[in-house]
Amino acid sequence: MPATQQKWLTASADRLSIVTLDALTAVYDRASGQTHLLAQPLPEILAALQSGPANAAQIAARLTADFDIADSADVPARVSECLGELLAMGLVSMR
Amino acid sequence: MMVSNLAKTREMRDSKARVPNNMENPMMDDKQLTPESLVGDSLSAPTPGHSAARRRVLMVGAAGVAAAVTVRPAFAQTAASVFNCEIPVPEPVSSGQLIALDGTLVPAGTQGAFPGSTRPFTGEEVRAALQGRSLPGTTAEQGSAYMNYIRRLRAGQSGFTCYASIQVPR
Amino acid sequence: MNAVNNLVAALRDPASVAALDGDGWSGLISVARAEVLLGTLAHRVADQALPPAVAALLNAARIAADQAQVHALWEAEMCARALAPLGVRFVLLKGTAYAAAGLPCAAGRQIGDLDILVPRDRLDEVEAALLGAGWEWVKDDPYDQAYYRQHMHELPPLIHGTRDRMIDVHHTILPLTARVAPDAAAMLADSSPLKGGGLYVLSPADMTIHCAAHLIADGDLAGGLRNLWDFHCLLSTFGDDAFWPALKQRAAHHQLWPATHRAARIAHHLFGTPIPLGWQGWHLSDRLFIRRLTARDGWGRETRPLTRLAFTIRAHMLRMPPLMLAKHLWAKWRTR
Amino acid sequence: MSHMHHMRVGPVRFRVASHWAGPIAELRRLYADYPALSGEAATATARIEAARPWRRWVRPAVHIGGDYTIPDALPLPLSQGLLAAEMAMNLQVALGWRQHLLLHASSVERGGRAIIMVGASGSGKSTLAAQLGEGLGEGDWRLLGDEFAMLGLDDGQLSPFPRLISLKNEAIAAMERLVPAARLGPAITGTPKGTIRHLVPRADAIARMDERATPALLLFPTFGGEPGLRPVAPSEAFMRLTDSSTNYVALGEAGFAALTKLVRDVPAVAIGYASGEQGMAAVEALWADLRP
Repeated sequence: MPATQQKWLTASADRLSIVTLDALTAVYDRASGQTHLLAQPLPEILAALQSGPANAAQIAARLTADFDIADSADVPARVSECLGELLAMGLVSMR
Repeated sequence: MMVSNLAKTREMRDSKARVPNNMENPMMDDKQLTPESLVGDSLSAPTPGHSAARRRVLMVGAAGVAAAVTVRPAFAQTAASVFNCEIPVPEPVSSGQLIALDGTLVPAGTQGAFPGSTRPFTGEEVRAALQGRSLPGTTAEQGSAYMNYIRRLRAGQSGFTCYASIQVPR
Repeated sequence: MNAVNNLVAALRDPASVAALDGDGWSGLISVARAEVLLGTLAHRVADQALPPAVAALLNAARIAADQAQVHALWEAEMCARALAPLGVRFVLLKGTAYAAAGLPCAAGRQIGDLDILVPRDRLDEVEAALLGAGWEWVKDDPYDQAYYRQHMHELPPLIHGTRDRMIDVHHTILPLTARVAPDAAAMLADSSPLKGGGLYVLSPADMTIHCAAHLIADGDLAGGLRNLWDFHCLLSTFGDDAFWPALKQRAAHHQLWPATHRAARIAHHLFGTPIPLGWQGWHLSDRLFIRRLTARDGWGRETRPLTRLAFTIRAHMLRMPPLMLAKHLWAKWRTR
Repeated sequence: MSHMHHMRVGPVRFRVASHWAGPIAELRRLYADYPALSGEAATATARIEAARPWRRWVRPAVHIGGDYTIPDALPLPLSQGLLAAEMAMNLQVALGWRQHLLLHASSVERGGRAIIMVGASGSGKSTLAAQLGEGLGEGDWRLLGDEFAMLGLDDGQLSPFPRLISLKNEAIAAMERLVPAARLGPAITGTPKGTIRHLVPRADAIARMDERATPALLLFPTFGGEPGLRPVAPSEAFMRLTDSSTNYVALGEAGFAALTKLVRDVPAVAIGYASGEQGMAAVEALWADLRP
């Protein structure tokens, strides 16, 4: 698990083509040529990073400001975990 | 039958049209994420019913649950059947015999031969093995005996159709 | 003219395709596919007047080749991220290097595996980092593993578990058993970074020499037309008054001047590659190489079985001394 | 090579060559009504040749090849030469075609709008399309294709690709009673998929092979499955279609754009059915229910 104070940044918006299908979002990454299907909260995390690099706690704060989180007490921990998944796909990187 | 099914379709289609962006996150109790687990449950997931709320609801999901799947190349014409079919090694009628390194069936007690696999291999495992990976749960020599057995399959033997269907390169 | 000669002519002089009729095009397309040069051909003749069905086919081939390069470059990027913590310099080789450096020979070129060169004394760390980042052995067979480690110029091939792409990690550019021993350390030392990232490519001379070594001094020349086209493009891109003597000197240092010189003569002959006057001329055996490189019929099938067999035997002899070869073939035969 | 036939099927211009006269003669008979290339270039070359040189004469074994080849494929006996030729042609399209998004699907058209049927082999999609294309249903359907649906990358239109239909096992007898022998290939027994008999599509499918259609319904049929209907979410349809496409990844963003548009624009339904009649009735009912 990456350190919690680690800052994350996402791919620039023009690198990704994002199509909301239903509960899932299809993302085409022009840099990797890969297609990903993302469930909540991954598209929301990518969107939250558009306003600038942030660590997991800051991302959690941005999400909590925009949404009612319905199912988790420890949002930063879950966000960290999701960032790991996005990192493996190359959709976010660590600074 | 048709009438009731059609009614059901209409109802489902309408409900699909109503599905809001805050549709509940797919529930998965398995770390392994498959297209089916990702989307199958989402169909039956109940729609949260708080229309009065202005703020959107976000489900971040439980710890350890994967939330993404990446599309991989699927080259087989019969892509779907590849993932479903199975190849027993050896076929049930030959159980009790051993498999020699060259894939032939030999009597029990033969030196250097291996007992059959306790479970059939899936088309996907065999396809991966054809590309050079090892068959799961086998040693190198055992795996190569099993693969030689599979290569020798002929029409009519169990597993042949499956083997034939994965004969398309990725 | 036969189909493979049509392919050579089309690459050399794109306007030559104006003379092709339907059958000529059918053969050209099949041969270009067989030699994995369809994307290259598509880029090369993009500005020519083409029959509509051919234009549509080649247009799609161009887009697909460009997309394949996106995948190849992404794999290089993923490798860079996996190796970043080591701080080791790794150098891209072959197709991925051409594409990353934006060289003309990359246009439409098919790229298969990711080939990288790393310092031999960092090989274990690189191996561990890749295995830790999702790559897996393609062959677990202990003989193959031992064989690669003792005699080859690369690790046994690795494949990424979820991206299904192979990587070849080289520590030099020819097998350790080969008769010539290029100076891999000098190649690494003279490699240069590409702008915008931690990716390195070989110096122009070393890149050219490696291409010639890959074509002439290693392997049986199967698919060699594509390597020769790479070589032609590299010479056409880098060739100037300062480059030629530097190339010759550097090739001699790597014990690869004969291979480089031969590749230059053949490229000059087939593709009209500009090379210094003093390098031109003709060796009797060059003819055999050309016969091997053009051994295809209008259906894309391999022809000239005896020539091909001769080059297969030659490839084995280049790679290892006879006794060792016999042992190797025996070991492979037993585990067949 | 000594024997050869060429023909156009939709956008694909084939040339097929063989060492043997037999399979080519069968192709020539079955593809007689398809346009010849008449001096045009072939864009796909299929070859069916001897697996080893002596296998031309001794226990003849047919290797499936062409521009794209399967290295590890089992050769077929010469008695299955027509099947080998058809497989070789399919292989060229599956691995070489880049001008459309290819879906392993059958498709039918009515009034300019099309149903795309996707499923594993054995799902009955092929038989269902063949039955509709033969006019056995209520409506006047035209067969677009049995093996591949070709989706336009720019406009999302479906290009017909009316190859021979390969009828399998139980589907054969039913069709033999309905169509003249001239439209049927030889019964090929002992293949990996049982007995196969090829059917030439109805004349309208061939004559109108350049008339494209707009996708209107995505259908995921399961023959012998629990009878009934289940709407399929766009994301599930998307995943299943990428899984049944041989060139989705190779096409990059153009494929992504075409496929996301398809699953967003077109409703998708999974159906289970126990008989051909039930399947066709389900299709007709769904079709009637679609608002144009």
